[in-house]
Amino acid sequence: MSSARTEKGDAPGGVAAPAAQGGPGKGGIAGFSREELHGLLAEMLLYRRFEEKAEEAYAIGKIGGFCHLHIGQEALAAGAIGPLRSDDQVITAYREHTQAIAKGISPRAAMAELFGRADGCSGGRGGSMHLFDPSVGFYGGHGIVGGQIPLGAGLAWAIRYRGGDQICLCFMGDAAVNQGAFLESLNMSAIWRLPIIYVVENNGYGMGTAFPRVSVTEVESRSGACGIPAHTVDGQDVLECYRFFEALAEEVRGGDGPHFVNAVTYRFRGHSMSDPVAGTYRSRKEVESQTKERDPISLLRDRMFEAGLLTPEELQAHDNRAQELCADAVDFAGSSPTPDPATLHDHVYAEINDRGRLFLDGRDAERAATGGAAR
Amino acid sequence: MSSARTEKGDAPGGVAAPAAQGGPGKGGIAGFSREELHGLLAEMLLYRRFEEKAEEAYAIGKIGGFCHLHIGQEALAAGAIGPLRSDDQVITAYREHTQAIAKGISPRAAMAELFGRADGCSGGRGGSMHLFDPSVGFYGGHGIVGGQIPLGAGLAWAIRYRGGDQICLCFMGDAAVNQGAFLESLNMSAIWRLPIIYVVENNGYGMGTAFPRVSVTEVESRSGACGIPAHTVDGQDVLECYRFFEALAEEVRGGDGPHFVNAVTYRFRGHSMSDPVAGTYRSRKEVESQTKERDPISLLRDRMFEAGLLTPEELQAHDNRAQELCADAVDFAGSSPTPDPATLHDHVYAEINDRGRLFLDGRDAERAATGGAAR
Amino acid sequence: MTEMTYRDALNAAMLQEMDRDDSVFLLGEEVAEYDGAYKVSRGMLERYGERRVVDAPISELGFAGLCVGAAMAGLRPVCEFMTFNFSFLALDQVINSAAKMLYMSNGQIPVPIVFRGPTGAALQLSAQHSQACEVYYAHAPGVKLVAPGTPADAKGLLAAAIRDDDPVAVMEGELLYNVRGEVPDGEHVVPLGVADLKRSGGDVSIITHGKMIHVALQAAGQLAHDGIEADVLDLRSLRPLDVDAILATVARTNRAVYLEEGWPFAGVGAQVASLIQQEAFDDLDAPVARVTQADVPMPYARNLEQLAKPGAKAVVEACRKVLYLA
Amino acid sequence: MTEMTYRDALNAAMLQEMDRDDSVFLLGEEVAEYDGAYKVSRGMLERYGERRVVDAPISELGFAGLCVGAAMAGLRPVCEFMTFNFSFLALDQVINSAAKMLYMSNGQIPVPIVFRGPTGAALQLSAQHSQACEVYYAHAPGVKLVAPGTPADAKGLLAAAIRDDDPVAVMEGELLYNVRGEVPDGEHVVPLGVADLKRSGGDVSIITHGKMIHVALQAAGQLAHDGIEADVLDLRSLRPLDVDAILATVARTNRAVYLEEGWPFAGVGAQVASLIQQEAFDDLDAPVARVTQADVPMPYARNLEQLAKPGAKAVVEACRKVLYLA
Ligand SMILES: Cc1ncc(C[n+]2csc(CCOP(=O)(O)OP(=O)(O)O)c2C)c(N)n1
Ligand SMILES: Cc1ncc(C[n+]2csc(CCOP(=O)(O)OP(=O)(O)O)c2C)c(N)n1
Ligand SMILES: [Mg+2]
Ligand SMILES: [Mg+2]
Repeated sequence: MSSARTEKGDAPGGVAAPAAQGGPGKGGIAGFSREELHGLLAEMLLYRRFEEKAEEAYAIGKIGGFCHLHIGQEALAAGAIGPLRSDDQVITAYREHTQAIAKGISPRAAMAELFGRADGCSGGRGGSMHLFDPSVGFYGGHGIVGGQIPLGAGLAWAIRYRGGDQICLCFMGDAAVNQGAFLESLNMSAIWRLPIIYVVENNGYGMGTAFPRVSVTEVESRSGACGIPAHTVDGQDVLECYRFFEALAEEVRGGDGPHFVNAVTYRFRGHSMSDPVAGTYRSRKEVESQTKERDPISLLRDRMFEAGLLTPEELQAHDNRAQELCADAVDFAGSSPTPDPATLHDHVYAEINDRGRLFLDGRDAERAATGGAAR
Repeated sequence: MSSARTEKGDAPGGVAAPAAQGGPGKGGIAGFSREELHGLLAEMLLYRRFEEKAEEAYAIGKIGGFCHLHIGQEALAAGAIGPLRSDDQVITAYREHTQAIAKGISPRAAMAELFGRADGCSGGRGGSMHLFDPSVGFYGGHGIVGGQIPLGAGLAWAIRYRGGDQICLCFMGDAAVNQGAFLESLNMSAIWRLPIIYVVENNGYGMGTAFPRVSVTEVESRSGACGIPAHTVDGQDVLECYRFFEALAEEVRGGDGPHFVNAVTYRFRGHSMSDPVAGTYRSRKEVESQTKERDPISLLRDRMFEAGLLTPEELQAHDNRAQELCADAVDFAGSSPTPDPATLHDHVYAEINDRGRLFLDGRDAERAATGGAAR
Repeated sequence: MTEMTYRDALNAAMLQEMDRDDSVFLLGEEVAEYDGAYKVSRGMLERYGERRVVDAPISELGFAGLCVGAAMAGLRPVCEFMTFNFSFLALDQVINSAAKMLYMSNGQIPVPIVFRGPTGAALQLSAQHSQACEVYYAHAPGVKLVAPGTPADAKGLLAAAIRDDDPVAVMEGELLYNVRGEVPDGEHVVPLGVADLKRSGGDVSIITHGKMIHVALQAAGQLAHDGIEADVLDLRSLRPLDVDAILATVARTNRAVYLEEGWPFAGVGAQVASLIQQEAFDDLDAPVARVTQADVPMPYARNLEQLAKPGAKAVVEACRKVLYLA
Repeated sequence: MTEMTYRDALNAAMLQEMDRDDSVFLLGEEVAEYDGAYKVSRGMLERYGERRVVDAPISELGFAGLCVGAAMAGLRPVCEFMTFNFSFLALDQVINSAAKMLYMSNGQIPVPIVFRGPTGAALQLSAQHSQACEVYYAHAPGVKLVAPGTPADAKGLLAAAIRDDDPVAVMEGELLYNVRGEVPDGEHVVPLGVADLKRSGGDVSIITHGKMIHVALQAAGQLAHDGIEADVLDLRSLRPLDVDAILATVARTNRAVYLEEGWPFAGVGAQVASLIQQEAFDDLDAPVARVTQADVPMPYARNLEQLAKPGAKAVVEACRKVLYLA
């Protein structure tokens, strides 16, 4: 459980998240042991604090461009990615900071990327929307709505091609189900029985557009056309999510073909940092009632309190740890160097041939003139 | 019934197809009067003979490029387009000769287009895949699989925008339901309740690929995801088709929103003139049994024979008439001039501005130099 | 004349045209209830209602195609791409349907559509959101393309584009939306195909389009400090292309620099340089120089992004080079 | 050496690479059971089975994206577009995913994919099926592009493209598939970025790529009757571009004509002309001339189509013009 972080995070320390203990320990909830519950709570707190730090840093101009926060949707990072194996793969859209962390990118590397620094997980080239680290199975971070859906099918294709038993988890927003790429990818996944789980983080809105304004059907009815089984989960209930994805991942790993999950959640902030939290498209009241009643962290916390499995002190300790880790990430990011200007043309191409000009902006010519190799 | 041709065809004569007589006359079949039945038979014979003439002309190089025959699928041209009003609109893919004729383009104008001649319905610029005549409500003839689907939604959009009571009939092949444009268009049609009927001419194959190889679901299950009602009809039974589309058109005209029809049919020839009729992808036996048992023309003919509503002489007369019309079309096409070379740059743009160069191939410069207007 | 933002000028053009012609409508993501992602359509839903100001699902290929279909039926859609970056998804409908329809149908089916939205980079939006898209549209005959750089041109060119019977891409700039300028009151239409000499110098010609005119003017200001007076020719329209204006400035200065936001390979500047050397070979005292984005996907980091974008410094250098002062 | 068709040479390249590397697979419409719409993949299904030779649904965006995803995971897909005309539907995945992935990920995720298929016009296929697509691919950094004109180059360049760790578009010609020529036996790889002087003349340089080399050679033959000896430089690769070879032929002849199948506005010839005038200004005795398709969507009628296509006559005229003989 949450093994991704403790196994693969390279943050100093890392949240204490013991491995799943297989079945309900005494004093647990719904089959989760005390340790497991604490692990999930700590994870979600980390995600929340990370996003809050990003929000702060954005406000003072440390982060630029678009920045889409996952606040309110953390149960899906913890509950859907948590049960995965470290060699499973995740691909997603641009609201991906916490998903990246859940899969094993350290808060440091993630924050440094938001800051556009050399130690960022994409070397500062990608930014908030393009976090990458294939070594932990995190394949981005994509900015074109729906663009990651066929890519996810391709990752799953490669698994099947090699005869592996990994799976691919492909996230998307509710609005992405209206992209043609959705149909095409689901159909191909079905005919080729790819080991992939498509997860819609159904937060009810695509920017300022409520889903029912752009669809007469519900999200869960979208995959049947291609013959892919659909499921709906409460995306605010991390325990439900965890158990559900844990079981589904094993089915898909076992060769059950693609599955489709409608995870009902809510976006607590505006679409991106530049958008209002509420407005003509949704009322402040709606947002307030959601944040009050459907916060995934509060929901778990309260259940743990009620079951006598959490003390205020323990909660504080988890939060302190999360805050420490995020403060550390901000420090790390702030002191990481900006990318070396001399690297501007690096990584446009992997292979630099011996002959011919790859760059038409004069760079190759310049290099040649100054006595360097053709490039 | 078949009113399109008699009202709008500008062929000399035109098939004798009396207007629908509303309800079963005595001696009819399944509610169709004798006249109606003869009209449908004559129409389908015309389509068949037209395609056979095209086949011949292609073989001797009078027609170039790609040429996709509709042979075997004629009941859909007669049965789906026949019931439409002349101001209703039809848009389709590249296998559209007979649909164009059904909607009111004369065999002459269609054949001349296949010949690439100035009197063709697209002036020789379009060819087999791009027949157009908006004056009879025929909007092409499109070569990108699925490309016509959003265009059809747009035609329907314009009807609704203007408060008209026309409808749009949008044909596609079975393979087109795997294009993203399909999902996007159906979804928009559903949310905006557009007056459109999507018809899949489900001939079982996209080129050499049997539908079950590219879909795990049936065609009729594809529209439900967007909330559009699906229907299946026997596309070889022109009477079933006619009654079905007649009724459905009125529902859609009445504001019932979009509908989706899976019309089961069969392609009697190869994908295009350059492809084999059978091969690794389908057996000769399969094709033979289909052409023998499921030919829409034979099926109607035999029912009429059995009901004593058709004599061999009448059949021969219809066929003679069809052959005459098609021979006339070929003559007409053959003697129509090739397009005037001086028109090469015409119709790239509708509006030629007073200033600036629209063409970068030297044409504008040339004109200017030779004293003509800038263009 | 009224001073207003580029954003409001675009809004004014749409109001002007929608008031006079019921067949004009606006469709795109977030254009109605949300007033547009960049607020260009502010107040339009209220003014025209849901029939004419329409929020689309995120289905670029589909809604672009739907708009093309509506235009085939004689309506005049203004199809907004939230940014042109997303219109790669729709390019099949732009090229294969909109651009080719009139020709394939032998003149029977005009497609009076406008595709509009911002193109090119804003600030730190990274590779997928920072691409200049001009070439993908201008390459194909059948499409017209304008790129207004000022509020007045934004109003006048968008109005002209809406009235035009052909598909016109109107490429705006996210970083221009807040730029203010004087805009003619009342009906204002700038004909397509007419370049505008935004600065008259005589020593060297900086030719450009869209938001780069501001960079060009900045460079011209810097050059003036050294006594070099530059022409700044704003093409405004890439198709039709005002070749006369290009040749006129080159005839005067004998030296040209093309500045654009996009990539170099077969960029707009390649076309203009090719054209100048073809038609004004003897006028040229130096090869036409080009200033473009670095030939890399746009990086996120601020320092790399600045380096990748074409700036006034590079333009000054290019001008000095064609003047043999470098 | 064995004489074979261009089609069989492409097939041989795929066999060569699939035999040596299990991570290479072929995916596209009709490539398996049907042996390819143009029979380029004949026999491959039988040889490699369904795992490695895969028929795709008609979902260009989806299957191109799937192939990009597979390449991100380290496989080496050969993604066939039945023709590049259909790849407008897939362009978002080509540009926004394949071309930008390595850069956005800071070098972590190479995309070793090949997109291949015919580009440009065949015979009377009309506007939507007859478009030269080079510019849409070559404009974006992150993509490489080759366009073999002979069977030997088809084998060697496709092999090199498959081995390359970057996205490479291999643009073939439908009308080339039946062309025969000598092809080296055994392993044959032609490095990207190396132009080939297909004819050495010295009086004028005809520079071109892809199937147009045959038109260029025909024109050169006609010119030779009048005692004019032309260099015919086949670029073979547009990215990387063999600038040295371009400059070398221009240095020798002082006159250049760029011939291409595509449209003029910001075509490949615009880039090459812009580059030549930039880097070899003093070598030029005449402006670089360009021969392109007429700036119209491709018409169906045979006579109009012939008129629209660039032919040897236009090339001869352009050569005479740059030699001041016209
Ligand atoms: C193809 C494309 N169109 C439009 C956009 C602009 N855009 C970015 S996010 C977004 C809304 C997406 O909503 P959803 O998929 O529900 O995800 P959420 O933001 O709610 O997580 C839009 C329209 C884009 N990035 N890509
Ligand atoms: C986007 C696109 N991809 C591929 C093609 C090539 N192609 C032409 S027709 C066709 C098969 C279409 O089959 P279907 O939709 O079932 O129609 P049918 O030919 O059976 O009438 C293909 C693959 C094309 N024209 N457009
Ligand atoms: Mg959403
Ligand atoms: Mg079919």
